[in-house]
Amino acid sequence: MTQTSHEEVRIGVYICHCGSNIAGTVDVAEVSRWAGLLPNVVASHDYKFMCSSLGQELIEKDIQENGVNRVVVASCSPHLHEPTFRNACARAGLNPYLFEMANIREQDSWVTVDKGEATKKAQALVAAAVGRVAHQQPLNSLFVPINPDVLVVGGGITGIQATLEIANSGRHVYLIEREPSIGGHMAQFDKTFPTLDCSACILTPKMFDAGNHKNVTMLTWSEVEKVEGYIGNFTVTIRKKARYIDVDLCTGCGVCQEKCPKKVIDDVFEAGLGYRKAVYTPFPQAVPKYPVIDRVNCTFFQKGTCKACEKFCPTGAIKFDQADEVITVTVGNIILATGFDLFDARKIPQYGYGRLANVFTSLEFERLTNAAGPTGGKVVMRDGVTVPKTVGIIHCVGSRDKNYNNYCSAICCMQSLKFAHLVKEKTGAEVYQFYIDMRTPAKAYDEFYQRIIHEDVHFVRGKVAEVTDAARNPGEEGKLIIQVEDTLVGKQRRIPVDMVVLSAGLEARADAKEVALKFGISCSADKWFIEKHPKLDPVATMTDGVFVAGACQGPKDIPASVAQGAAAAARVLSIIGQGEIEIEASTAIVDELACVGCKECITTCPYQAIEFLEDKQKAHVIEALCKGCGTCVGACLSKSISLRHFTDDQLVAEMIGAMWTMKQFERAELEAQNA
Amino acid sequence: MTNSFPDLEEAQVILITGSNTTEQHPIIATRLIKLQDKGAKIIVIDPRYTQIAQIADIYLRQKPGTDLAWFNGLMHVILRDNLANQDFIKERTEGFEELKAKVADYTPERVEEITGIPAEKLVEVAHLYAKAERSAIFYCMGITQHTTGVQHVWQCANLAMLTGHIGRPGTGVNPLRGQNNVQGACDMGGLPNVFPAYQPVTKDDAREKFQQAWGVEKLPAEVGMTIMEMMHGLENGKVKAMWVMGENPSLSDPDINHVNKALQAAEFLIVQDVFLSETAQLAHVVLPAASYAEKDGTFSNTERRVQRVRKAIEPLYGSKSDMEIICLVARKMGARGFDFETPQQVMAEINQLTPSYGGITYERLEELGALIWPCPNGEHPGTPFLHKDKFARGLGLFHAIDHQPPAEEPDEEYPFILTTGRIMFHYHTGTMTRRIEKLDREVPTCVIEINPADASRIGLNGKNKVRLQSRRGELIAEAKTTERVDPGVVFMPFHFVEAAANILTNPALDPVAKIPEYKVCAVRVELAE
Amino acid sequence: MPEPKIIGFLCNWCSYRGADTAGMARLKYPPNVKIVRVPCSGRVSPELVLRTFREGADGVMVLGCHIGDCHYSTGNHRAAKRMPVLKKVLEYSGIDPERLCVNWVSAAEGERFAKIITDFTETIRALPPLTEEMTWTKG
Amino acid sequence: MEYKNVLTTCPFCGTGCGFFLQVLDGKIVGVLPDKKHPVSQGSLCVKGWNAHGFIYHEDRLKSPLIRRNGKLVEASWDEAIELVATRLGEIKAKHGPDSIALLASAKATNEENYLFQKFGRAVIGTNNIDHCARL
Amino acid sequence: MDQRLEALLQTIQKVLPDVDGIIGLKVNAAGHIAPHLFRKEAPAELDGLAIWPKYPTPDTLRLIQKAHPGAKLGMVVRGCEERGVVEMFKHAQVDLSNISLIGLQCTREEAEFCRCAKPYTAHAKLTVGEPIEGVPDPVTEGFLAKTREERLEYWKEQLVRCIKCYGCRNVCPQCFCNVCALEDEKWVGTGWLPMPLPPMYHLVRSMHMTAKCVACRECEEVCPADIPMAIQYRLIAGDVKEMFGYETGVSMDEKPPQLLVLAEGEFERTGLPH
Repeated sequence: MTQTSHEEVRIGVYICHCGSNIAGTVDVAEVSRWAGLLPNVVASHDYKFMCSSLGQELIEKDIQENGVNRVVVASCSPHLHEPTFRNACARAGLNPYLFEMANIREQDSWVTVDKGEATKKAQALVAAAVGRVAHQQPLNSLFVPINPDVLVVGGGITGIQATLEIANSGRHVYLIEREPSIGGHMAQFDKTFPTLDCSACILTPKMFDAGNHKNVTMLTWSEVEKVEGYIGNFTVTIRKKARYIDVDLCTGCGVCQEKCPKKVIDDVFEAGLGYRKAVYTPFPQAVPKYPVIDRVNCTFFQKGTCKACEKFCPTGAIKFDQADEVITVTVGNIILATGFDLFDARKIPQYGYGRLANVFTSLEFERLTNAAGPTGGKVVMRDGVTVPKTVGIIHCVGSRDKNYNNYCSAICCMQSLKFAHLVKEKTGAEVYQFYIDMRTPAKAYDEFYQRIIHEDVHFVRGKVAEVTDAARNPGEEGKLIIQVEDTLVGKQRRIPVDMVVLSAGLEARADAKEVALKFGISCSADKWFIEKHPKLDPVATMTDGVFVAGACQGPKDIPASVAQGAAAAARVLSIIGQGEIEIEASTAIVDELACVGCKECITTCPYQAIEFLEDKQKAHVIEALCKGCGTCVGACLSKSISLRHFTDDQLVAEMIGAMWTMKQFERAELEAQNA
Repeated sequence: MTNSFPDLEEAQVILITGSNTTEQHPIIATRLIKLQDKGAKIIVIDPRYTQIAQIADIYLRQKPGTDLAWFNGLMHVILRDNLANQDFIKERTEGFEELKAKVADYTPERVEEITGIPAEKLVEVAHLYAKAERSAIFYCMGITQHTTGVQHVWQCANLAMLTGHIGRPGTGVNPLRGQNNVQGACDMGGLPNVFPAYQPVTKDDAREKFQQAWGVEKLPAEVGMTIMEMMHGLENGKVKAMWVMGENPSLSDPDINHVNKALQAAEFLIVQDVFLSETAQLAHVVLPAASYAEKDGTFSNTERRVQRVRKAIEPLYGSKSDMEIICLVARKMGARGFDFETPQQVMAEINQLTPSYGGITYERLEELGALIWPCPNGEHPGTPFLHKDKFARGLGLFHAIDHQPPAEEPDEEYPFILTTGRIMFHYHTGTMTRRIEKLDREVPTCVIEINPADASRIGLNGKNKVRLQSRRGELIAEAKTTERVDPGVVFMPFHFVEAAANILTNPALDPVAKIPEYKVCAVRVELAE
Repeated sequence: MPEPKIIGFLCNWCSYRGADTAGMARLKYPPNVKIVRVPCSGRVSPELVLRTFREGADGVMVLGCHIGDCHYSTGNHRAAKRMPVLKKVLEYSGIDPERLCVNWVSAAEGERFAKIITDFTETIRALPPLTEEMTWTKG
Repeated sequence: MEYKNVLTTCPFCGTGCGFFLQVLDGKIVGVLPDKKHPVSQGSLCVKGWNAHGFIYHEDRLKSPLIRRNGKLVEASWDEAIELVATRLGEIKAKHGPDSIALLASAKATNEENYLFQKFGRAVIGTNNIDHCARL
Repeated sequence: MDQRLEALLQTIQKVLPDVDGIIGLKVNAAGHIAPHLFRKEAPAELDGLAIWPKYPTPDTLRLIQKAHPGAKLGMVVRGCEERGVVEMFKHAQVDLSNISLIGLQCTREEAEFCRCAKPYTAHAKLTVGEPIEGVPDPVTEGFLAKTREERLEYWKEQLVRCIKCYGCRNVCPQCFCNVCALEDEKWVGTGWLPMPLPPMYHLVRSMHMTAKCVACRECEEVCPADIPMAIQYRLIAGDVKEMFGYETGVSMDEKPPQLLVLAEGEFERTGLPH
């Protein structure tokens, strides 16, 4: 790699004491002295706290007054202070990419016992950084203009929140939802913990706002097919599935649903407990108000006759010949709020769901207690009439269980407590809570827990082994028996109940991986979308311009989801506000003279960031798409593609610096032994 | 070479000396190495521990310039231990008694003192070479480029004759010719003393034959000048004009400061070459020549194998083949006998006048691929090995030779011995190979070799620059430390104009062959910065 | 016996942070491994590993994110495909494939990191120095 | 569209390896070793493999050069040949044939070397002919 | 004339009218054989048609196509050459849309010379000769029986002879890079013989042959030092097949596995720790 400028390399090296964090183990003065002898090093200092303003000034002064044009700071992890020192360099007029850091705290002084060894390791790491920095090149960031329109994927509460935040600020939002209506899981709930607000009462106005906002284009019954482009510049292809309803003519009067002769078990919204028609809106408050025709169940589509809906529709809005429509929209940012799936309780056969009639899932229970639900809010057993006298609520079903999901689903404790309260309130039944640990860490949550304790609910700490209807004594006849080890008393217990509610955990959407691939982001092993940083950047992803919010990123309750929706909106608005955005400077670049056009880099790039220039028969990196992972470099046999700031020269020089030092010490030791 | 590759496959012992074979004659080297798989033993005697030395079964390292001594030592042991081939000596040679007397003094111990070769190793080699049924000697410039170069060659012959390892397949004395057609240039009379096929210019019948054939009244009868004499001639005014065809003495000759002065003194210097070589830059007329790929002709390799060169493309950039240029000039000067259209016609004339090439016609080459001379007529199959039943002069003559030191030995002022040579990736003065990207990338510039002990003594740390000085000049080059050379010895390739080894080399000549002592001169080595 | 010289190529997002995590937890491990930070284990070309051996390293580590956790989505998949082949090449060349350690460490796995480093240093300690093995037998 | 292979002999040392020059549309595009060659037996060294590498080099002399006022300047072949013939004739006439020396070439063909020494001996009338066999 | 040669000639004459030329082998001079483009307009050239020794003709195709992208060509291919062409196609180095492959099935003798496991073509529509079964590769099998230490010794014995001619790379039809990593001082030290250990040239080359080597053995044939480097390429090909289910030259559209994400079960087969 040719050096762009032929100016002499003059390196300044700064060894940080970090109080005694480093200096207590590493002989910093010796490292500094020794570094001063390395090739191209013109200044070498050690200082108490390099990250302090005085420490930074040391660097700035050397750059400005002593002609230092490469800087090495040996201190803590670059993840902590690389930006700090890069800024210091920039302030002094040095390109920040001419800076390199040696990590002699986290990776040396804190982990090495022997002081002599720690000093030697520090020397090797400094020599490595010195070797590397000599090969570093100034980099300038690329700026791309931001298309102010935004795509929000998922019309649950998170997506609605994000949509409204952005739309209210005057930016246009495309809100896309694959079900016929927005609302998501929250629309299915009756009450929300810990305040026991009516879910519909707080959600419906927001749905309405989103659906009728002048800055929102709502695309329900639609799915994203393809995403191309990069931050500021995405082109999204969307399939609007045929509703078989002309929405321009439909008034949402509901006559079609009334007249439709075909009843279908509604296992989406009603969790299988209720019915809908073949033409339907999922629930009365649906937004938009237009129904869809369920082609699979529609008699006309299946048998060619019926058309009852068409006959009765007062506006002639039924259109059996409607086809899917594929549209493209261009947006600058994308928020994914695709939510979660409920753990399928059938996977734990010993809990009996699907086999034992009166074992319910949490979602089924939500529908049971919902006044708009199939039982009108009555808590009854599967026969639809019997009110249970005892109810067992089992926590952590499919969560905190190494056989299924290791993680805690975050909402089940509170949800189960809510259920207990509702059962008590509606039936007065005995309620047992079977829990592993009670986790109620948010505002007013523990208070709710305390309240439920005082509502005479039985708490049994222990993982339920089995739910069975095999009675061992007459008292158990006709009951569901919950077999559990009560770890508080250290005893096996069998508790007969009438009804069992399984507080099923949350899981990533079944198609999360495909969706991630579509949007160029990653999934963790349990398929939750990965945020850029779990603490400091929780809604961004590694793909600039693509954000995640709500339960698609990990189990979350409503307040957290709403907060994330708003947070993602804020991030997006901040980007839009910048007008243009700086993208990763460490991107790959193709040496066209060397490139032989074999397309291996194109195949291997995880971001489709490399295109093939047909006219030149060469590969070409779309810088705005490149994330700087360097996978292409690892694949290119002719080394025609390189990654800026992680070039082969730089990495080899770094490695040689460390190896050279180790070999020097080894030789010195050998000579000392021989002498 | 007395022998050719196919028959050399039968060798059981291969003694290589003064040849960095893997780098200078890579394909010969690998052919020899492959014989190891069939059980052959390779012995290498060389001051540098080269790749072939590393591969060898036995490697002996002598001090540069002490070859006469170890040859005598080998022969001493062979005679002492009754390993000589007495029948061969009796029937085929003369001068044996003098030789015997001479080598009597060269006990292995004494040889060890002179050469540094351990006595027991010398004995081992002597036994191995002598006892094998078929042993072959290979040598190259490491043997010849000395003031005692001819004597070295005689020593090779002595050794081969003493043991009868000559005149049969798998034996012989096999010089490896450095350049692609150095054999042919000699065969064709590109020498001051002979016509083609080594017919002496001093012999009346030879001159008459050529006078008649070429249609000239009188051909000169005195031996002409050698290169070094020409250079002196230019300097002292005896030579006024010089025509250089595809050579680059400005870089290849010893003491080039002196050579360049001489060339600059020329009244008229003509250079024809493919590129503007260092010599061409001094010329009065430069004639662009076609490359090997742009012309037809023949090359004779080191085995005396005559092979075709074929035109793949027309001459580029308006260049002309050397043949066409010579003919144009000759015709312009009014000469007859230069009306050739094709090299094939020239070869027909060569067939007539050059007995050893008598049967080497283009028709036969096309049919057979190649012919090894001597090939006197159109039916002759060629001669894969020489000296089968008798030597050219009849009986083989032993030469009794004492060890003599090189012309210039290290002293306090110039404490190192400089030895020069080639490397794998370049050819001669680099005129062509340094313009081949892939070769240039491999070795872009001159790197000298120095022993680590010497390197640390002069304060060399890693790959620094060193200054080399001899009595004739100085230069700066990169240095690499390696055990390949002994302490006190530095090696340097001569391909590179920016650090031209021949600034330093000694123009002292072998009195017979007039070959300069490239392989030994005294230099000083110090840090350049 | 000289101490093993080891270079570790660690991905910036998981394993390098895992090393930081080990540091923050003050876990102790041998100092032999010197870390070179790379953006992703997928960036590590076989040539880079081999050059490190050429430079005299007795062992080379390539540590990345766990499969499925790659911050570049699937960069580490490429490492998981290239590196086993490289281990085979080493094996067929007579170089102990144990000298190349390929493993996965998340940002949270300080302990795992320290254990991998300790174990690998011990593995290499049990082998002769590579430079000793890498000398020509002839001559 | 034409692709052929021309068998020739390597110009880079005395071994005499054989190889094919690959000629595509009248241009040399590469070297292929000759698997049936008695010397090289299908192998080549690095120089042989790259023996075509200098042929199209931009440094190739593009026309005869004549030194005028101390500088080498381009000239026509006619001019150059005329000058060489005239000057050699003059010098021979003035200083005798032995004032002219010729360096033949270990890199040129047999035919060319033969002609060159013939020129020296028959046309100039001198035995001052040598080449760098010794170098 | 040899029967097979006669049959090949007839097949070529059948194809020739429909193409611009046919790539095959020809006696060029003095009985020496090399690749050649037989042109429709010069049918007499076919008198010199030859079939052995083989040459890396996939590279000939690449050279000709680079200069004449649209040319309609026929090409005589053995099994290995066909695999070579297929792999080059996958790496966008040749375009097969205008190419008619004429498969030449190898004889037992030829297959044994190459220690070839697949001495037959699989894609060519026209074929000459009867396909035979693959033959064992005793060299590779013998190597596999060695311990690690013996392997190291073995390669040292072999590689000390390497004269860095780059012949194995030059002749390889799968080596088509403009700039070769083997020529980069950064990876392979330059200018020194024997090349220092570890044998970077051969290590890097072995890596680069992953999922590329078509087992034509041209590299071994041109090696002046007779180094049997195909042993490594062949063993690695076996591993790649085992781990990733990939075989060179088999299918036209399967991408080389090392470029792709892990498929089901592949990670387990790599033997890497979890």
